[in-house]
Amino acid sequence: MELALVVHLLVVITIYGILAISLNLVVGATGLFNLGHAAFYGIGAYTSALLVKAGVPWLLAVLASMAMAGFVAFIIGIPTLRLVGDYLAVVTMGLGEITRAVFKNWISLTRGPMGLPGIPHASILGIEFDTADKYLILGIICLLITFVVAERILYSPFGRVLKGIREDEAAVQALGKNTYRYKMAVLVVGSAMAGLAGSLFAHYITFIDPSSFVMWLTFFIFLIIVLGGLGNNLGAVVVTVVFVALREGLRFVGLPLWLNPAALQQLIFGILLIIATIFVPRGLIPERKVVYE
Amino acid sequence: MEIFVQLLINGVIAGGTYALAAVGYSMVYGALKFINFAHGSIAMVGAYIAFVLVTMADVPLVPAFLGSMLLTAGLGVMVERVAYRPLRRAPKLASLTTAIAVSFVLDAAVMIIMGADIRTFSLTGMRSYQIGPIYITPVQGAIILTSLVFMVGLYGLLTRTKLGKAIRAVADGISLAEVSGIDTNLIISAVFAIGSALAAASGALIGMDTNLQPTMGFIITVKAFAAVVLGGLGNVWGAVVGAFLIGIVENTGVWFIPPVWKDSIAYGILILALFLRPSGIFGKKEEAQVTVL
Amino acid sequence: MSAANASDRTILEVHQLVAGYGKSEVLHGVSLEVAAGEIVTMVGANGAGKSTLLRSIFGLTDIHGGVIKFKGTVITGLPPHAITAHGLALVPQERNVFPSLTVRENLEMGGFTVDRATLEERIERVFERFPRLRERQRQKAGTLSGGERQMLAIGRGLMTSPELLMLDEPSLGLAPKIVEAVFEQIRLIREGGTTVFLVEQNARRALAIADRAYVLELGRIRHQGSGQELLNDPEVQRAYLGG
Amino acid sequence: MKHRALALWIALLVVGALAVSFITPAPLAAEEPQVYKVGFISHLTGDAAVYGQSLKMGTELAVDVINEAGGINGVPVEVIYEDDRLSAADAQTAFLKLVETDKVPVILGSASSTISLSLCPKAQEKKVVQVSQVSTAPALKDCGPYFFSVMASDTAQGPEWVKVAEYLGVKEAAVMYINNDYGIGVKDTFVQAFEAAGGKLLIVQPFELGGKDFRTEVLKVKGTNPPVVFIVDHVAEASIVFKQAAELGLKTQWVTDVSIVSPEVPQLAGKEAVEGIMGLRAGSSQTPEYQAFREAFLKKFGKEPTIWADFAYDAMMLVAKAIEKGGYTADGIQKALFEVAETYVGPSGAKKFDEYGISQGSYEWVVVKDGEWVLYEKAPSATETPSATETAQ
Repeated sequence: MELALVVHLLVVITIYGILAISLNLVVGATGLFNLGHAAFYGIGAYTSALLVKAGVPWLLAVLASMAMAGFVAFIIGIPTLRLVGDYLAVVTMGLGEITRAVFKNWISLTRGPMGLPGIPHASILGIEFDTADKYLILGIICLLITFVVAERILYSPFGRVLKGIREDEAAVQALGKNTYRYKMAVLVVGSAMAGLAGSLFAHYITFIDPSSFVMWLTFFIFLIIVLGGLGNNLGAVVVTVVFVALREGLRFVGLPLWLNPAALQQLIFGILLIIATIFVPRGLIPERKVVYE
Repeated sequence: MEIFVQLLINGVIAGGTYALAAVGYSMVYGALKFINFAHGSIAMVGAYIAFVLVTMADVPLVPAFLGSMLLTAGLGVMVERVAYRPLRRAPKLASLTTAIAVSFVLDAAVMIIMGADIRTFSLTGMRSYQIGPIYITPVQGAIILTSLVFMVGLYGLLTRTKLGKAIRAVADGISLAEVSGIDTNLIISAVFAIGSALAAASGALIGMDTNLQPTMGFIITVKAFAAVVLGGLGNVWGAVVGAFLIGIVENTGVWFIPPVWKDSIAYGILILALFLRPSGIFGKKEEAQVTVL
Repeated sequence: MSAANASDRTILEVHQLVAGYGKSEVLHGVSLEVAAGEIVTMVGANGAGKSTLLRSIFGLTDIHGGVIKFKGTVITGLPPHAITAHGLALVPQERNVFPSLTVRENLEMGGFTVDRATLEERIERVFERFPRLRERQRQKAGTLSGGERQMLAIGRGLMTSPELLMLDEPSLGLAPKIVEAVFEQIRLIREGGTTVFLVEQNARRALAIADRAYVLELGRIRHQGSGQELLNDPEVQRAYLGG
Repeated sequence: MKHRALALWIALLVVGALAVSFITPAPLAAEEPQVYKVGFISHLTGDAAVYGQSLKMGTELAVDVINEAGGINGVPVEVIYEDDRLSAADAQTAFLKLVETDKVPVILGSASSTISLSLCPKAQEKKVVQVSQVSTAPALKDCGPYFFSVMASDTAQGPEWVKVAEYLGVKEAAVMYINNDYGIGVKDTFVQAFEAAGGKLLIVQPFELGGKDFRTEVLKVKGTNPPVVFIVDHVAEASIVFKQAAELGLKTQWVTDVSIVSPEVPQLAGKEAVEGIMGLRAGSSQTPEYQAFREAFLKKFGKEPTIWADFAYDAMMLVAKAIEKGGYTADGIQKALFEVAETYVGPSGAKKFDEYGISQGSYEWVVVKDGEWVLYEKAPSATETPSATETAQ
């Protein structure tokens, strides 16, 4: 494989890696069944792209996009976090689709389905990340920061409460913890991280449109964190690498033209997924045991 | 007013197709407590089987319809054996992962075999009839009739027969059913067979009313999922009510709000309903389980 | 009925059972015997593994080692419904009725493997035993009171006419008066010829009714003997009978 | 559990290694390539696969024709088909794969204007020629010198519709459009031109891509009793709209955009539902080029040419001619494309490029008769024409 393609895929991996870690906090660690994650990613992408196009420096724009994604998560969290399990899943899925409908139909702001072209590359203090190589450095830095922050959260007393909520919310409530606040906090933080990923995406591809933020993306990230081992950030990153490499690597397998190679790639990917899940239903790196107080 | 009656009928037609898909979805949820995201893809396969029987094997419409239900029932049983049964005791998210993977596989397989072309049953003589102020085609009449017949049939099955009672028993408590001497694996196979057959009916009717595409399953999955959750998870009759509600709200709502927000309306109503009743219309509090783990 | 001649008519034999959930092991080598016609109780603190033991006998856990025999046949590793077919019945501790099924349907499910005529006859017998259930036969089990629910659970367990009925904490959460009635029923069931294996936290009552008893502690058998012996054992008294 | 995880890791490594082994024997760039590789990017899976797969068929047919005639100066052509999954990120992966690994100097695609727009900055940056078959968004003209489109821009269709309206003598009309880049583009140009010409719009009704139930939308249009409805849509949704409009008793003169003029539509919607519908065809079905193309397509695939297959065919043909003339380099192809297009006439019509590399198409008016799109016979004098509905019957 040529280096430029490898670099590109690595950039994609850093972006998806951040998404996987952020969703892992919400779903893996806390057990909040969030199917609307792609929406926060999209909010980050649009916020950042529009601000930078309006002349705001990228560094400020990315902070704003994280704040915006976090803020929307907060608003969405108010009514939804009372719901549990699959009810939360369907509501977050619905809100994700409504958000996408806003991207699509607020044409004066987002240009709707036409998409936003010509987004400038990210730059910090005059250093412009205008090639994939440079962007990879930026992506890795952001991924590392996200990773460290997520690990800090998971292995702090706060993180133990999150896992407690996942295992048995009533028990945590019985200990006098306001679980609603904890859930809100993790949703906001996770969504802000998704906003960061969105900003990175927008300024890398330099073009965004609503079709980049579909529910399938959330599903895709879901598959990653399940196979990585719920609540395990290292697993999430490793599986992101494996997934992207496998999904795009299948392009290089010489499949016969008459067999519809693109569909066959999807078929093979699906079968490999089933086999992998059956082999390691708890993920490649099962969660480390947590000692409860 | 006249137009409103027509909108209502349109909603009932849409609701009928959703309901057929939703009851199977709900039954599977009842038995295994996980969301079978492959359900819509199974409905799609059912639609294609009916299509192949009618247009390529020259089977008359009604036998083809029933044949597709039968064959799809077999497919459902097979999917459960291969992709879900090995994960019975794994975290629920593992089953969710394989369900998504199964839908990848089914969509891709149909695309490889049948091509990406849009297909149609080319039913001749399908003119619409005007009854008072409303217009309705034979297929649409069949949709309403079929969904009613199958709902009544399903009601009889679940309340009057030993199999039906066992299905409800398994949904109430799978280990208790086991120790009562019920071969739960057999019952779960039966659930998948019935659910998939009804999904096939839904897919085939949608296909006859409009057209077929290998990706048509996703929207069925989403609508049925919403219907099931709105009705209360695991409650079959709740799913039916939820399905008709969504169909009617979508169709009447578009009259007042631009149709680009059609899906958003459906989700909005869903979110509002769950805000008022966090466990669905007919759901019980204790059944609002967490699928994640 | 004394412990001495029990082994001649042993119907249930558990030998060095090691079991648990997934990788975590709850039972670390439990052995016990139940003879035909006995009431055998198992007492122990919360978390000792009592329910796990019953569930393991019924094939609902992951068994890592040991053998379970019923009437000489090895039943280890069989699926639960096959174990039921051998003549065992389990009344679990919680979720022991199907809440959305009616009382009558619950009993029908209890006798899932029984033919129609026998089924009607047995339902009738359960109704004779628990007249309250007859009154409420069309009501959903989820709407029953705690005591009625427990009666239904036991009735459901009796539908297969088991040779060995295993009860998991039948007195849990019931009013004292109803507890009394439940234990009375257990005695009657044994008198009707069914062997009973009873797991209880209410050790005083359970030991009083038992022919023989075991004490389970952290997945291991600590004490065993006749019900009376254990009632008088100072160590058992201190630990389980509140001094 | 541990050894299972290990087994999976090993399995994944093996698969990875296999994938790499397919890649490594990339031949060093020889002086004279054994085969001219051309890249192709479109949506080959997912909701819009029907369009990508159709373009793929048209391209395959062109490749057959070229190679059967001995290739380009004796060197055969090979097209490498990549899926963009209708996602900008995946499209870039596909692009980089084609450019970096397969070293193609020219890429065909994508079908969607948004994906083409997302690709074009990269194509300019990497100096790779991008020839889109059917992307028509007006914004594409700003892409740069390496971008070409063999279909006329959306901006041309709106004014053509106004001509139809004038010919039909209608002052009031309804518009239905699909809510995507293409639908909005055509709708906007028409609304502007029609209102400037003094026309009045009764309703401008959008509907969603991927839907299967447009009954309410149709009823809303029906409520305004429009004499003419202009509709811009794609095959999948349009055929449902026509079918449901007929079912709901909407009697009007439909006029469609170019996307709907495809043999699939009468077939999918049912003959009765589409009888008498007028439409714009990009290029012409009457030309000998189109007839020859249709026959070849029928022979190869056993069915009528699918939507846009003729444009995909022409795009590939033009690229082949450009390679022949300008050589197998991006700059050579880029320059030669302008020249070869001057005179080229294919099944989708003449393809002469303007300064932005966009073809200037012409439109043919067509109408559905007995389930087939046929040339619309204009009356000798527009003022005396009977209403279009009568003409159609």
